[in-house]
Amino acid sequence: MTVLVVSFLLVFIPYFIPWGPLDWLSGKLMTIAAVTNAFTIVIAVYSQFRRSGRFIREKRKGWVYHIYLLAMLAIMTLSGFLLGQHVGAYEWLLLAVVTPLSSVIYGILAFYMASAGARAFRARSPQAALLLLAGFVVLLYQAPLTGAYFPGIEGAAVYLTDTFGMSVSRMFSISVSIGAIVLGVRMLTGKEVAFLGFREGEE
Amino acid sequence: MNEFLQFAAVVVGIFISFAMYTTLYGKPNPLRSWAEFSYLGAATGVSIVISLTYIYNTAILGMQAGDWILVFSIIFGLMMLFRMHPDYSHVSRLPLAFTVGTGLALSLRTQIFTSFIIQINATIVKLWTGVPIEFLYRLTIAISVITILTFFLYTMELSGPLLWTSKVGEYLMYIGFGAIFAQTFMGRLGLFVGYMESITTPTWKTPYTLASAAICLIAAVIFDRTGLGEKLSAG
Amino acid sequence: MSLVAKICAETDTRLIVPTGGGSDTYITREAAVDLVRNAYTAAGVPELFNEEDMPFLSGEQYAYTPGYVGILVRERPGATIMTGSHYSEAMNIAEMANGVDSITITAGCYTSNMAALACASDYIMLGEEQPAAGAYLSRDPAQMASIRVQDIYKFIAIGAMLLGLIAVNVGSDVINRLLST
Amino acid sequence: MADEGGIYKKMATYDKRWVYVVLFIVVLGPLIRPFGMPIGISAMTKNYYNVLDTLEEGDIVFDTWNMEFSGYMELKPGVLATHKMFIEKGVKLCIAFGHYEGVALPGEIFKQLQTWLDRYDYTEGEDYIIIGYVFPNEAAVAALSQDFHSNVRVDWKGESIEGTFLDEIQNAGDFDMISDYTTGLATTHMINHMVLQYDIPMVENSIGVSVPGHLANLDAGLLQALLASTRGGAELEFLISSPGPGLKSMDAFTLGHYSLIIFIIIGNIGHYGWTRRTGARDRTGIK
Repeated sequence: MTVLVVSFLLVFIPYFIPWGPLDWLSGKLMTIAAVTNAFTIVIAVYSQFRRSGRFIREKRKGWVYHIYLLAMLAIMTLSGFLLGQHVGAYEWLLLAVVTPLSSVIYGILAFYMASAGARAFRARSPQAALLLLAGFVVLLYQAPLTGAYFPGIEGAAVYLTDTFGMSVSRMFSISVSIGAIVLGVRMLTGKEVAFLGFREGEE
Repeated sequence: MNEFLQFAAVVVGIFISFAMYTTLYGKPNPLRSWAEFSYLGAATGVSIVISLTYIYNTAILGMQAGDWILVFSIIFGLMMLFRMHPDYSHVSRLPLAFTVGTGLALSLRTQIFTSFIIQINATIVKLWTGVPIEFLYRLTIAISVITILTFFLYTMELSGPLLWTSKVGEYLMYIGFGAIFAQTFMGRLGLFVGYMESITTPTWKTPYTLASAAICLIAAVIFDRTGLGEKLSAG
Repeated sequence: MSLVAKICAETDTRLIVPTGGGSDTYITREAAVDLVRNAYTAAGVPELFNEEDMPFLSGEQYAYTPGYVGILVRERPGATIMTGSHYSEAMNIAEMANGVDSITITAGCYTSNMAALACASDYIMLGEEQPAAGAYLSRDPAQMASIRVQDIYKFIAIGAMLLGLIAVNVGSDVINRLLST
Repeated sequence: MADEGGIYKKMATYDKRWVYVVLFIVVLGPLIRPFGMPIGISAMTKNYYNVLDTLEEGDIVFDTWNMEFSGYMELKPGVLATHKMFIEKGVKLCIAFGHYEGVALPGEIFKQLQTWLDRYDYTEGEDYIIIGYVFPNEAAVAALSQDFHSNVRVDWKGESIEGTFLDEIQNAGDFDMISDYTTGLATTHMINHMVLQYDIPMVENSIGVSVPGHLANLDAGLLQALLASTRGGAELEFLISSPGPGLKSMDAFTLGHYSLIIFIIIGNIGHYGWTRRTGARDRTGIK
């Protein structure tokens, strides 16, 4: 807890009371924290190895895929370090596997959004009717063709997004920041120790 | 990379994409598992290479340039790794407390301004500027932010004007949600359209795209009907 | 989550808690395991607690998601309850849960995510409703106090906006200047 | 009646995979055979164009690619059109990635911009420098903002950045503008640690999902301009008279929206004809 509070103060105070040496120290602490955090990737890879290892040892369903996964991981890592990031298997797999699948995994969300929208946008209550109405107008406007033939729709849609939509975001921004401040204070006063990996009551 | 390898990367990329799209069929199949595990392996590989390169460029090169204090970043980072061993995970508490402390300071020292004070300040504006449409916008924002905020009061008894404002807030929030849902759909659709555009341009890619789509769809149906999908997939 | 674990322990209902999805989860996972184990112990059935049903899928968002979806497709749970902070992957999980006819209760954690999840889920906890519900159900005084403090801050924000709007519209920008300093 | 009820029931409870099939067809079709629908230009995009237009030759822009490769697929039109403006104006770019997939972007983006790079003799090292993946977390953003050279010593290929135009940069305040393309990674941290602290103008090319949040920042003056998703990118292509992937996508984009609207109408007919009558519950969290 002491380390947490001291590191907090050393980075927090210089922001409000600028003083050369303290600024320098807080800057270095930020870089140290950034690099320290970056090490968690090793834990990520370790946990992946452990999970796949268990599948392979116990010959669980799909264990062959886990051997394939580890082989893929090894090829990427080794070729990335030994041959460099701009040549060889690393670059090829980046273009043939990572970039297309990254696009597909997020792109699939368009389908889920469509099916969820088609299911939810039904005027079954005043709230749902308002959701439907606003969503309907903005969806119509976002289809470029509508705006080209009915320019008037831009005014209505932009009014909905830039006032009601923006207000919801602003409200949540205010409310989330309050939550973050309260959580921060709870952490600094040792009330939120589990998050740090400590057991209740431990220092 | 020579031309053939580039061509192969495009063709394999298109096929593996549709293998992943078979997720939408809703039943397990080996094509999807193959795509999924390819991504997990390759993406994790990329992330470790890039992250360790970042550590090298920032900490090691920094120390080589005489910035010796950065040695703590390596020490703390290595201590952090003890989290992997249950018996020694307590060693990781020091760097953890340090990173959480600095993280808290960084977010608290700025978030209170950008997400709280500045947002409140931006709501406090002169409503009438002589332009009717501006008046409508500013009034709507002011009423919406305030009433929606009252809807999210939990420990105060919502009675009298508070009950009224929270009800209005709830309705206004649903109008906002409708607009936001549409914008979110626009984004996801844009991504899907963008990717489809990239695998149909230039036009020589189109046959490979259509063929991959057909093969993967037929395979997904066959795997489902024959029950092989369940058996051969990772589950 | 501890209430859900308690109810599952008391009714001998199988509880699967997939963890992961972000770099913080390497840390929070331990807390989650403790929480569920304690709930089973408190219910007097520690032997029913099975850590195998709390798989750590991955710290990477989109390595966690397919794992979660895989569990939904294989196990076809009666109910899917998503707590904590889920991001874009929440829609994959919610729609897939809906697809396997699982009652879906979610908690949105950012605005766009909330609007979409509200449509996709059977029930949703919006924004701060999640910690508020946790505090209310657990009756933990510390959690109740923090929700109370948040309400006070919100009330101050509302007051500042109302006063500011009145002031600025009668020609005084004192509140704006006060907030700008 | 039974048949009628049957139709209404079908409209209320159809297999959602039909939505997926239709979406695939209406998107893929127009991309293979575009039919060039007209497009309207929004005030938001005009403002984005005007803000970028204030840049002058030699200005240094912190060009942050805060996106996974998937994000680039959505923002591609805006990314390419914005960079065409930068290259044409002779603006110098310091390019950073906010995600490890960023390493795949320069090859793809500069291949698309090749003719512009050649036309204006715009070269790496002289006019733009790629500093690579430098934003793994908030602390990294804050540290880089406060002391640039202590945190960035080499470019993404490992070559020293000493003796380049980046010598002028001591902290984030020395940039003339931040041009961010975001899926929501380090953007909030940049607003908190760069815009708030050093008061640099920041423009945002945002995926649709993050647009509502950024509208609040735009209204609060934390952002100078916002370009929304693929649609905004297509409008910018139109404004700089350089048609690209955005305008080509607009047919599919339009039909994609219309197909969802049609499914919503079908759902509502089904709701009133069947769900409401039978008292069945629609499976959604909307009250």
